[in-house]
Amino acid sequence: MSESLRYIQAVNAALTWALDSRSDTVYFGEDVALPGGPFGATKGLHKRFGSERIFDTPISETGFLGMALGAAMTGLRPIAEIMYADFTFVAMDQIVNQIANIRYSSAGRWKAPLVIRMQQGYSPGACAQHSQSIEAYLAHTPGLRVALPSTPDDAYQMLRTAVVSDDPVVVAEARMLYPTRGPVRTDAPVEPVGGARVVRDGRDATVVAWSRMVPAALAAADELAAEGIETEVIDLRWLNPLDFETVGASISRTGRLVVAHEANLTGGFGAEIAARAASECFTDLRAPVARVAAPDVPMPAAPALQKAVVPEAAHVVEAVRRTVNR
Amino acid sequence: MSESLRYIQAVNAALTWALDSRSDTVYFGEDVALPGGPFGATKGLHKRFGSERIFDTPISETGFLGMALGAAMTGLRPIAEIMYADFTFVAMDQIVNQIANIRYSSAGRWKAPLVIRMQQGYSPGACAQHSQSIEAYLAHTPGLRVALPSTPDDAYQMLRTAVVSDDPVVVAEARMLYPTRGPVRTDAPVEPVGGARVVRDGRDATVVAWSRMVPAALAAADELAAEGIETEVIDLRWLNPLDFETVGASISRTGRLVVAHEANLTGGFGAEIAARAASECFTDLRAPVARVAAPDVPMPAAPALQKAVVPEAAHVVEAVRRTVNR
Amino acid sequence: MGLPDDYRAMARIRRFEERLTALKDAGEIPGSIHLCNGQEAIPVGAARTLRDGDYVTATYRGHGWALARGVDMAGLFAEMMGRDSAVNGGRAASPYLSDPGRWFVGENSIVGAGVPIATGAALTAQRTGSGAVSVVSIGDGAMNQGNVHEALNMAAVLDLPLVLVVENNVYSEMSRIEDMVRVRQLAERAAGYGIPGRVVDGNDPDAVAEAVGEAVTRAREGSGPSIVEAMTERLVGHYSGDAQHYRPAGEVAAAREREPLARIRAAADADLAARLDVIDAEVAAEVEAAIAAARAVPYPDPATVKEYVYV
Amino acid sequence: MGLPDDYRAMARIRRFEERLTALKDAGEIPGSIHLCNGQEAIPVGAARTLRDGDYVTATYRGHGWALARGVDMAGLFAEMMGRDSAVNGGRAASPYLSDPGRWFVGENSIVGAGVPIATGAALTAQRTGSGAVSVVSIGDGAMNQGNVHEALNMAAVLDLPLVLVVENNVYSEMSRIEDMVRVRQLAERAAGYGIPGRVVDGNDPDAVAEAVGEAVTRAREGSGPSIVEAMTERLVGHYSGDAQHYRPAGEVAAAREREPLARIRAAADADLAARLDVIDAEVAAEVEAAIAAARAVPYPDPATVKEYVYV
Ligand SMILES: Cc1ncc(C[n+]2csc(CCOP(=O)(O)OP(=O)(O)O)c2C)c(N)n1
Ligand SMILES: Cc1ncc(C[n+]2csc(CCOP(=O)(O)OP(=O)(O)O)c2C)c(N)n1
Ligand SMILES: [Mg+2]
Ligand SMILES: [Mg+2]
Repeated sequence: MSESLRYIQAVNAALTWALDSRSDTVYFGEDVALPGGPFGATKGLHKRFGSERIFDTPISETGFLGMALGAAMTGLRPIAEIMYADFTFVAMDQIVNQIANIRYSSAGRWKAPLVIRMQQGYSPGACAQHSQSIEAYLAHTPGLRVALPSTPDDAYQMLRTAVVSDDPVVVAEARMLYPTRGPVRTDAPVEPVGGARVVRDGRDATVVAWSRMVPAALAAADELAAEGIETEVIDLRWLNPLDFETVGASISRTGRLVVAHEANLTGGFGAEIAARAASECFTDLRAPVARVAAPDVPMPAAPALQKAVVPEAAHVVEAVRRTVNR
Repeated sequence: MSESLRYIQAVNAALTWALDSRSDTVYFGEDVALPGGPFGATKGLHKRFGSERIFDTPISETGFLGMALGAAMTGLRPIAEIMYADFTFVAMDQIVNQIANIRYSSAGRWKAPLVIRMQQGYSPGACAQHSQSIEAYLAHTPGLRVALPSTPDDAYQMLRTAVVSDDPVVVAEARMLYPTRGPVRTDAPVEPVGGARVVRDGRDATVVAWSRMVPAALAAADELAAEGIETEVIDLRWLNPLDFETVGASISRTGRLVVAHEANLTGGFGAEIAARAASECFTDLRAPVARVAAPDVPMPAAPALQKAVVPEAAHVVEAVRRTVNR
Repeated sequence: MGLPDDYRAMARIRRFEERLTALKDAGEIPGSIHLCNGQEAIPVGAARTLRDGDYVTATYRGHGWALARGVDMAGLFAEMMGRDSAVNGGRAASPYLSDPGRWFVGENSIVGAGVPIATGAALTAQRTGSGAVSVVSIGDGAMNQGNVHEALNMAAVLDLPLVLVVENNVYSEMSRIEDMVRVRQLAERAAGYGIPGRVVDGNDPDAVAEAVGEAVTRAREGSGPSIVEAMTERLVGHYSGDAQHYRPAGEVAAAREREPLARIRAAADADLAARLDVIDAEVAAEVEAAIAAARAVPYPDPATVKEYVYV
Repeated sequence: MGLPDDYRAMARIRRFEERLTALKDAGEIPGSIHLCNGQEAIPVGAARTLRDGDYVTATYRGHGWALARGVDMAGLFAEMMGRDSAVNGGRAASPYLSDPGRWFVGENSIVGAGVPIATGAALTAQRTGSGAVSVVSIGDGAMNQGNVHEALNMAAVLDLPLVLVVENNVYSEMSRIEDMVRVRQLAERAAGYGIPGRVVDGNDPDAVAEAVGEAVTRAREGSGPSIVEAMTERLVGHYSGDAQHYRPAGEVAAAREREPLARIRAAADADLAARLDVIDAEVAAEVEAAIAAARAVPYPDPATVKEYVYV
C-alpha cells in the first residue's frame, strides 16, 4: 500500500507507527505533546497515546538527551526531538561523550536503542543559529548511526528503521523538504540500517548527495540531460553506516565524482566521500573530484546574501559540467 | 635567543608573555590560578599576576566560554582553558553558535579576540572520555581559527599568535608531547596566523601530519630513508587558516600523499586534505591518497587495546610504503 | 522620566512591532519574528535605570530592548527586511540583532546563551573598573537551560555586576510554565546562588524600574548579581504565524486589559488622554518615517557575502 | 544491617583502594584513579536503603558505589589493570565503570553528565511501574554544571524517582568550594526546583542511610526527586599522584580523625575492637584473593578492538 504524503506527514506516520507497534517507545522534546510540535510532526500523537508515551520537556536539551540515554539503557526505547539541529550543540556532550560511547565502553553490556530526531538546513531569512547542516559533526562520532532522509518515503522508512535499531540513531530531516509530497509505502517491512540508493542512472558522472541536495541533484541531472550529459545520482541516505560500495561502483562506471551537500565545505562530509574516492577509486577517476557545498561562512539572514552561499541545482550543474569537460 | 624548554614549559612561557605584555589579557579556567593548572601550564602565573588577571572558575565550561566571548566583545582579551578537549562538548554551543558567529552576524561590528586553550589525545589507560582528538569538529566551524602545535617552539609561537589575533583561536595542544624538550625562540617576533611547514624534504611521498603525528611522521621518515624512500613531512600546524598551497606544492613534487592524524578516520580532518588533493592536485597524484588515523571506535582504556587503534610511526611507514609501491 | 516618557517609549515598541507584523504579512520581512507585544514595560522600565556604557543582552524577543536602548529604528526595520542595514548588514535579521554603538551586546537565538555572554560583559566592567553594569533578559523557559545556571553561579562567585531580568510570560513557545518547573516563582532560584531575587509586576514600568534599579545599584557598587523576575503576558503568538490554539479561550483578551499601554490609557483623565493621543500620532509618524528610510536601504551586495568571517 | 556490617562494607572499599594505590605505584594500573578514601560512609549508607533493581549512577570517584552495590571485586581490579574483565572488558577502566548485572548505570568521567542519565533510569522506573528508584552521586563541584541543573529541574517536573546524593568534600580537584559557590550548602538549591534538600554528616553511615532512605521512600511513592548533601572529606589527592600542595597544613591529618572507619574504631570497646580486627583480616584476605583472581584474567585480545561499537 502506498499513500501520498508530505514529508512531514510521513514523519508523523512513522511516529504513529512506532508508538502504536512498540510499547517501549516514548517520545519527548519541546512542544511535542499538546502543541503537536512546531512543524506538526507529532500532531495528534498526544491525543492518541497520552502523556505516558509522549510528553513535553523543559528547554533542557542536555537534560533530556541524557534522559533518553538512561531510559534506553534501562529498557525503554526513547525518541527525543531536538527542535532545530543547531540546538544540538547545547547538548553535544550527551551525544558524543555519552550516547555514542556507552555500548563500546561497557564491552557491549549496555546498549542505547534511542533515536534523536531533528531537522536542519537554512530557510529564507533565518539567522546563523537556525540554519546549520550539522551532519559532519555527527558522522565523525563513532557509535552513532546517522540518517538523512530526502523523500517522504525515506522520512517514513528510515525513521522506522531508526526506532527499531538497537544502536543510537540521529535522524536529521530537511526542513525545506517538509512540504514536498510523494508516495509512502506505509505497509513496507521495516528496512535494515544503511544503504545508499542510485536514484538516477547515468554514464557520464556520479553525483553523491543527501538531504535537500538530492532533489537539487535530480533537477541538475534533468538540465544536464538536455545538453547530453547523463548524470548518475546517488542518494547517500545514511552517512553511518556508510555505503561506499554503491558510490565506488558508480564511479567505476562514470569515472567522475561530484559530491553535493548544503553544509559548509571545509570538513563537511563531502570531504570523506572525496577522500574515499581518492583512495579506493583512484584508478577509476578520470577527473578531479568536485564538491558542491556552502562556502565557509556562517549563514547570513538576508535572502540576498543567502542566495550567494546556499548550494542549489545550478551549482551541481556547473560542477558536473566542469568535471565532465576535463 | 633560544631556550631549551619542554612543550608544557613553552606554553607557560607564552602565557607569561601574554599576561606580561598585554594588560587586556585575562586567563581563566578550572584549577588554573592557585593550583597552577593540572599539567602546570599556569604555574607561577597567579603569584606573579594576581587574581585580577588569572582566576579559577567553577566547573562550568559553557558559562566561562560564554564569559570569554562577552569579555572579548567588550574589550578584554581572554584566554580560557578547557582542561581536556573532551570537555569541549559540554560547551560546544558557545563555540559553534556564539564565538564563531558573532563577527560575521554583526557584519564585523563586534569581534571576539579570545583564545581557547585545551589539550587532547589519548594516554595509556585513559578512558574514551579523556582521549579524543577533536580538531575536525572545530575546523568544520567557520569563524574559528584552529592551531595544533607539535613542538615546544610552536607551542610558544602559535599561542602568542593566538593571543594577538583579533579572531577567536582554539589552540589544541598534544598532552602526550608535554614532556618533549626543544629549543624555543623566546624573543622571536610574534608570527602571523597560519602557515604549514615542511619539516623534512623528500622526493618520494608527502606526509601531511599535525600534533602528535608530526614526530611520528618524522620517525617514520627516518625509517623509510633507511630503505631508500625519501619522505617529505609537512607539519600542517594550522587547520584554519588552511595552508593547502604548501601541501599542493609538495604533492606536485612527490605525486604521493599520506595524511596522518590521531583522530578517528571517518570525517577526520585528513578527509579534507585528501579531498583537496583529489580536486586540486588530481593530475599530480600518481597513487591513491592514503590516510593514517584511528579506526572508528571510541578509545578503549586498556593499553592492549589502545595499541590496536592508536596510530604510530609504524602505520605511517606502512602507508608510505604502500603508496610508493603503486 | 515620567509617565508620558514611558508611554512614548512603550508605544514606540508597540507601534514598531505592529507595523513589523504588517510588513511581515505583506512579504517585506523574510525571516521569523518574535514580538514583545505586552512586555514593553520591562525593557522600558529597565532602560530608565541604565546609563550609556551599560551593556544589554536580550533574546530573539529583543526588539523592545534594542529600541529602549536607542538602537536606530530605521536600521532595525532595514535589518529585518534583509537589507544592508547599518545595524548588522542584513546578516542577523530579527532574532540575532546587536549594536556595539549602543552597548547592545545583542539578541540570541539559542535559549539562555546570552547569559554567559552577558557575564563576560560584566567581567569587562569589573576588571576595567568602568562602573558599567550588564543587564541580560531571558524568558521563563530559559531558566531551565544549563547555560543560565552556570552563568548565574559564576557571576555570583565572581561578584560580577550582572542583572538578570526574567521576563516571565508563563509560556515557553507553546508550553505552559506549570509543565516546565515545580516552583511558583523563578526568582526563588536566586537563593541557591546566594544572590537576591525579586518578583515584580512586569506590566508596570515603575515597578520594573524600581526593582531593576535596585539590582543595578547593587551591581554598580560591586555587590554582585541579582535576579529580577518580571511577570507579564504575551499578547500575540510565540512567533509570527503562531495560531495560539494552545492558549485557553479568553486568555489573550484578558491580557489585553492588563497590558501596560492599556493600563495607562484606562487610568488616564481627559487631559492625559489627549496628550497620549499626541504621542501616538508622533510615534506613528516616527515609525512610518523609519519604514520609509529602511526601504531606501539597498539589499546587501552578494559579492560581500564572505566578508566579516575573519578580521 | 548493623555497625559490623557497615564497618565491613566500608573497610572493603578502603582496603580495595589502598591496594589499588599500591598496584598503581607498582605499575599494574595503567590509567588514572580517583579514590573515595574517607567518603566510604556515603555509598555504604545509601546502599543500605536500596534493593536489587534500583539503579545507581556515580562519578569517576565511584569505586565505593560499585563495591557497595555488589559489583565483583576481582572484576573491578581486572578492569583497572587493563585486563579483559567481566566488568567492561578493559574498555572502561577506573573512571567509566558500569555493570548492568548490578544495575550500576555506571561512573562518568564528564562532570555532572551522569545526572541526566540517571534521570533516564528513573524515567524507565516510572513508566514501567517497576517501583525502582535511581540514585545518582556527584561531587560538590558538579553542582555548577548545566547538565545537573537541567536534570534536576526535569526530574522535579516529571516527578521522577531520583535521589541526588552530593558528596561534598569541599574540593573540586584542587579548588576550594568557597571559590566555586556563594551558598553555604548546596542542598539550598533544592528549593529552586521545588524539591526537598537535606544536609547530613557524610562520615556517618547511619545518618546517610536515614536521609537517603527518606528520599528513596519518597521517590518510590511517586513523590519525586530529592537532594541529599553528604558532608565529607577526601583523605587523599584528587587523583593518584596529586601532591595536594593546595591543602592547608594539618587538614588531612584532622580529617583522618573524623573519617568513618577511624570514628568507629575510636568509639569501639575492646570487644568490638576485637571483632573489627577479625573483619579487617577477613577483608584483607578477600581483597588479596580478588587481586590474585584479577591477575589471572588475560589482557584483552587486540583483534576484538573494533567489537561493540555497534550492535
Ligand atoms: C537551546 C534552544 N532550545 C530550544 C529553542 C527553541 N525555542 C525558541 S524560543 C523557545 C521558548 C523560550 O521560552 P522563554 O524562555 O519563556 O522565552 P519567551 O519566548 O517566552 O520570551 C524555544 C523552546 C532554542 N531557540 N534554543
Ligand atoms: C565537564 C568536565 N569538566 C571538567 C572536568 C575535570 N574534572 C574532573 S573531576 C573535577 C572536579 C570535580 O569536583 P567535584 O564535583 O567536587 O567531585 P570530586 O572530584 O570532589 O569527587 C574536574 C574539574 C571533567 N571531568 N568534566
Ligand atoms: Mg516565556
Ligand atoms: Mg568535591
